[in-house]
Amino acid sequence: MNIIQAVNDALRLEMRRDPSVVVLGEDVGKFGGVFRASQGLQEEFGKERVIDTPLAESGVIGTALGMALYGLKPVPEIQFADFIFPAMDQILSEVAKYRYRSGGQYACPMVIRTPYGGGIRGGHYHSQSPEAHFIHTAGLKVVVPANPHDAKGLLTAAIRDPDPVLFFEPKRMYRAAKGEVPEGEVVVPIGKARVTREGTQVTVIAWGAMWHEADQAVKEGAALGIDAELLDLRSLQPLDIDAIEESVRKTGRAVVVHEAPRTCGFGAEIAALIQERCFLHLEAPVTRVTGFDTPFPYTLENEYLPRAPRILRAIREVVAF
Amino acid sequence: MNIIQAVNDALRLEMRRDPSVVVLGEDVGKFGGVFRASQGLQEEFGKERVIDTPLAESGVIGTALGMALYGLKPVPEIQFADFIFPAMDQILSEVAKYRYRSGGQYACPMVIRTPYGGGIRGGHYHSQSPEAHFIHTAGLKVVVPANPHDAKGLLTAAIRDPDPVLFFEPKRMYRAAKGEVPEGEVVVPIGKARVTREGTQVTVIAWGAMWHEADQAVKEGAALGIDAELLDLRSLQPLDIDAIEESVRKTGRAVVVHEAPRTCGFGAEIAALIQERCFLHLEAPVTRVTGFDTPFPYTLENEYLPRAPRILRAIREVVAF
Amino acid sequence: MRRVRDIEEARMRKGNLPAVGGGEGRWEREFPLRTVIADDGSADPAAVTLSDEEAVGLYRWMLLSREVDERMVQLQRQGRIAFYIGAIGEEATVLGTVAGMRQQDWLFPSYREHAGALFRGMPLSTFVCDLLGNAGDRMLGHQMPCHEAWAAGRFVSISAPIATQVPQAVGAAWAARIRGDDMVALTWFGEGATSANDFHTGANFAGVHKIPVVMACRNNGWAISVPRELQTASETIAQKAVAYGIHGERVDGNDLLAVHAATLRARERGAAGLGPTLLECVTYRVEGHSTSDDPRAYRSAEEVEAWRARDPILRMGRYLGWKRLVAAKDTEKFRAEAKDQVRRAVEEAEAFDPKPPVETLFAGVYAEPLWQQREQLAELRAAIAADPRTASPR
Amino acid sequence: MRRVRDIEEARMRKGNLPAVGGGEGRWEREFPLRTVIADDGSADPAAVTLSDEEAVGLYRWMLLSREVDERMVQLQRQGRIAFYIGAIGEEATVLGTVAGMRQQDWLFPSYREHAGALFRGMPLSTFVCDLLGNAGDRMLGHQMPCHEAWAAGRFVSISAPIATQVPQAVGAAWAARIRGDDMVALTWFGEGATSANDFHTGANFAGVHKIPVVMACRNNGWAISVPRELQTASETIAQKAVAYGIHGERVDGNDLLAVHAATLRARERGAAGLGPTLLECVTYRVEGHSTSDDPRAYRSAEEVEAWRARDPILRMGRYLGWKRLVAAKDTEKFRAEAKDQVRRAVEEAEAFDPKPPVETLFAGVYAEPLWQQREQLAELRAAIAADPRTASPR
Ligand SMILES: Cc1ncc(C[n+]2csc(CCOP(=O)(O)OP(=O)(O)O)c2C)c(N)n1
Ligand SMILES: Cc1ncc(C[n+]2csc(CCOP(=O)(O)OP(=O)(O)O)c2C)c(N)n1
Ligand SMILES: [Mg+2]
Ligand SMILES: [Mg+2]
Repeated sequence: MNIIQAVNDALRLEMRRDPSVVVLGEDVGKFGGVFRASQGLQEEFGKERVIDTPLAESGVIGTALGMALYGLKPVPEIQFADFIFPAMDQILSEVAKYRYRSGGQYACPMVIRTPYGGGIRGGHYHSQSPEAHFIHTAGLKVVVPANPHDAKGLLTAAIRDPDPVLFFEPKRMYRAAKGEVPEGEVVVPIGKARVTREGTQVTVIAWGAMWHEADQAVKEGAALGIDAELLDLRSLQPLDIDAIEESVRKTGRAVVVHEAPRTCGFGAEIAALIQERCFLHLEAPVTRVTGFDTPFPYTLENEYLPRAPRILRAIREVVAF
Repeated sequence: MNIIQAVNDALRLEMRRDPSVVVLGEDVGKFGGVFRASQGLQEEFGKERVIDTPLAESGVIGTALGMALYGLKPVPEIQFADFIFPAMDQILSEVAKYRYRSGGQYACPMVIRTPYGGGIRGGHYHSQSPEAHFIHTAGLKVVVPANPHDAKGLLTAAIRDPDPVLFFEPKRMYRAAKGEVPEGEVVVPIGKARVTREGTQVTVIAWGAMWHEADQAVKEGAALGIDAELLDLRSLQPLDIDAIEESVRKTGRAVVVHEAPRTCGFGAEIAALIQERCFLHLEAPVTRVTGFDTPFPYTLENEYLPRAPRILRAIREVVAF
Repeated sequence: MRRVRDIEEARMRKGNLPAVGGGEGRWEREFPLRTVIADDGSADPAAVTLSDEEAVGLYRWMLLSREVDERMVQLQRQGRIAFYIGAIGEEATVLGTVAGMRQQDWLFPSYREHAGALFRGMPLSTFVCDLLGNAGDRMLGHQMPCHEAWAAGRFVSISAPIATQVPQAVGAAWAARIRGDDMVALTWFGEGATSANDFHTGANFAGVHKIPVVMACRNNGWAISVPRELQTASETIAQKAVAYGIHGERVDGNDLLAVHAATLRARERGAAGLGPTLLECVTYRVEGHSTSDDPRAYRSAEEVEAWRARDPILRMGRYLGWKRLVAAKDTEKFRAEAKDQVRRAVEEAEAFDPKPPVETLFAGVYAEPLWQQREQLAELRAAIAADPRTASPR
Repeated sequence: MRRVRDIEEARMRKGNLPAVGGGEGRWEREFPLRTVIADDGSADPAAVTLSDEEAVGLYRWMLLSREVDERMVQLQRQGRIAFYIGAIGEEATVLGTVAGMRQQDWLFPSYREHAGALFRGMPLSTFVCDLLGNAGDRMLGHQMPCHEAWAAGRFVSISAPIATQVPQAVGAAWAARIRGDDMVALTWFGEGATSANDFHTGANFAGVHKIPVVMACRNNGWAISVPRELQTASETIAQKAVAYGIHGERVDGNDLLAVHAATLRARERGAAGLGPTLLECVTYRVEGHSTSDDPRAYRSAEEVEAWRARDPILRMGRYLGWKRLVAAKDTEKFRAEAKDQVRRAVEEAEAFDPKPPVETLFAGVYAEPLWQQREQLAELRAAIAADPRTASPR
């Protein structure tokens, strides 16, 4: 099963299990979504639960919010993460703050699914990774699966979560990442990182599509005799700070990888946290391997993305520090 | 002169100097803005250069962008920084990327002025500090004055800048911060921090309204025998990294202060940079004193804001580390 | 240049009075301003949708609303609350609409419809606690004054960003339809809000999917300092319905009976599966935008005075007089009772601690606090313990 | 439920054909579909706004546009370009509008109006370089294919987010008026874009301030897989003008003469200070949304075939035949010439290096790079030097 199938599977199972789950967005209905994540759902659940909306992300999220208040569990899709900005006011000012501002009288849990990231020759409007905006906004959770199993399990958990969740799907891996996924219910709890390789010399922290690059770099590093530990964060908010601290206390070194531009990206937060909490254990600066501080480019996207060679380079520098 | 007068003065002088400067936004015309920053400008420059727009921030920024393409220098006002989110798509997807995406064929310099920050009993829709979103977006500059002199000088520089600038005005200090400001042209170059107190034991980094809190904390610290250096960043993007490095190399310690929530705030970036670039000089973790990870509250805003007592506490802890 | 001048001249000519009984323009004729109460207080019985008892009841609600607004502005002047924004002059619009809905219907307010929350059972003292942001505040001191929520009355949470409630109302009504419930949502917004993104998407989504929602626009002539003519070039707000293929109506917003009847019609259309209604209620913001505003800086006293003469409470009083249901001395009595009610509510509310406890600062960010909120609460408690100034103004 | 079914039935009944000569609905009558070229190719000379020479010239432009689109789709299938999005079936709308504007007028495209860029002088090979994102790309490889800009022709930068160009066009036209220039902006967008925030704010701002802008909606029936009936409940797109107090017109978008005449009128109104025009051009997206799309998943072959029969190029050909200006063999010749032109352009474009130099990655983020961009360029150069895989696909 690949990631897109896993997403489809999770949606289908949750919709069967819970009649309050509805899917809405541009092209999600009859067409099943431009990436086909909701394929077949309208046939099975009808047009009132799998809704083709007009072209307005603010409307998609705004109506989803109203549905959530009334007790449905909406799973709106934003066609590309790059197109989430027209909905920023509804997400940051409304969805994130509804429970807080009403003193807990209301809540609007929903799962905003959206494909993110580069490597598909999409240029800067089909490749961005805007997670930092949402991590910076208290009241939202932010989840990014790297493989089909986690895509299914985390999406299921997100749909059952009492808080609004931004669910970023690594579109480059939609069909490229394949793996065994159990039939039936799979739940991966939100907030737990996954140690995908144990090691002693350096902690590499990644998520989503970049976990695959980091994995390759770590393997190449192993061939060079570097014993790295690799974490797939899976959930960026809540962050599994215990897993990070435990690992860095052991290794004394950390490399953080993400696609978004470096400045004020989530890597900055992770670096800040590590040096705050593991200061006396650090033997080298926490190092960021990230997208550059430019809009996402078209032709030179391989150069732009923090792929295995650059990650490996950083690992070697940090270990040699 | 106070900050609001300084802003008004800079606008007026630049409008006199350069006929392409126009001001637009909600209530900015006849009324002169809800904080009166544009008071008297419509009388002097007429309704085609000081424009009351309909109620739509996306429209304000979108039309400003078109004006900029055609060669005007628009200075749109967003009434409160909290209301900038309906314009996020125009700012992040369009304004920030126009030069880049057209291969330099077009540019859309403009100055987006907006009052930010808490301490005025405004609750979470009249108190936020959303600077991190814009610092994270390559293509934008971000400037925050702390006093009337810099408000005038930086706004003047921003209006003459070839890039789009977000100009965040500390509304709590609009009338509270007073100071001598020369008549006539004042230009404070963007990108230079100001060392407002020299010291040897710890570097305190702040901007805008929080500079005043930091200043108080540093003074109280001095009375306790702590010799702190205080930086007013003034420009967050471009960041005066040289000034920060130089200071932290000397003091070996840093405290960063901002109003925005901690997680993924600009303090994270500064902490990440300092530990990356001054690792071997650091004698304590870079410490953040910030707003908490909640929406901005109403009643308990004094508790929420990183005011002098909390800053002083952090300074003492860092120095004692 | 020319254009702006034209607008101002037109404005001066018309003094922003709604053209009662049909104006000059085509769209004013297509969307005629509907009234029920004539100037002399008479009304065609066939057009009246309220029983005598209901009419008197709503008159008393209008008086209470006015009393609350006036008293709260006083409290603000005295420094006892920090901010207030009310509905003086717009009582018929607010109460006529809410009274036209059924108990099960959800309400999506902007920020002037406090009478709607009270009408739906929010205790007045609880409302005052919200204004004080004190330990009795149902919002836990999280929001500024006048941003209340009252879930028991299906009155959702007020927020400041303009028009965000419109698609939310559509979503709730849509959810109700999916559930098979007889629920029509009512949402209020100003004419300024019709320029905002969310008015557009809300109306459009509701139109396509025939969502049962009453979109009530309080066209009160001003958006802070911006006159209606600088807000949109459309002759009426109601005609904006045309863009969305939905039903539009224009009603005299100072005529409670007209507003009520129009709301009933709109609710019925929604419940019958005929989709949303854009209901323009033409009224006027007689006072400043809020206690932070000084309207003398941007509009003439004459304009305001002309509208004061059209006070919706006087209008309703004339109707009740014509019907011999209420005499002048009854009104005096009602007013005195309202005053008393408000006085008691303020007293009750002010008895609470002025601040909610410090842990409320972190309550409700998430269903359960994350480690950040837990750590930060501990951090704050320690800081306050070390230096009490942490929790007090300078 | 019922509603969605109704829509589908209506759709099947009408097959998404515009009701030529006025449909059943009220708004279709109020905004009649204007045509100039009759089915037999004849036209009322009084309604024709193009000289014979211009008419033939634009016919050739349409043929070139079609040839470019067809050839680029081929190149995409061959893997020589990564993506393409064209205007097959919409040539009369694109070229009729751009030809109706003056040289000094600015163009604010969505993403199908490449013929507009070419018409304004962008060399075809430069356009192909943009598709290739190579060293000859005027956009420095920064944008994906079909997101060109051509400043020399006042054709601004295409972006993907829907409708953002609408208020931008309004701003530019506003700036021109402030400067005292005779410039009317033209902006294109799809009918799907009318649901977006920025259509709303653009139209509203332009209405209030009477900005000289032509808002040309290519109503091509579909927004990717979403049919026009699920986009908005309004009968026509033109009627949306009513909401903004602006002028609206509806024209057969497959009739180049009708589109051209309407554009001239709209430009004139703008220049005369009468404000914006919303010009609905009823046309059809005959092919998939883009090379990434497979429309068979969501629409019927019959619907598409009905529209193929209404091809705007055939239509214009019939007019030119009726006028005896162009015979079948002329068309063949024009087509061959266009083919040749495209072939040469592709050749020229493919001669450039496939990648722009690495420093272009950082060019144009700011007027001058900040220290971050300078450092990151150095970092990247060093990384490539150390491991060339840094700059190549896996
Ligand atoms: C998005 C946003 N922009 C600006 C504001 C500031 N603001 C508050 S009320 C208001 C005017 C609203 O006018 P209208 O919609 O007519 O409602 P009224 O106050 O007249 O009832 C403005 C501009 C805001 N609250 N939200
Ligand atoms: C803000 C935003 N949301 C979604 C998309 C994805 N998208 C690209 S084109 C399109 C449909 C546009 O339809 P329409 O406006 O009718 O134009 P057409 O393609 O038919 O010419 C969509 C949804 C986008 N580009 N931008
Ligand atoms: Mg108003
Ligand atoms: Mg379309």
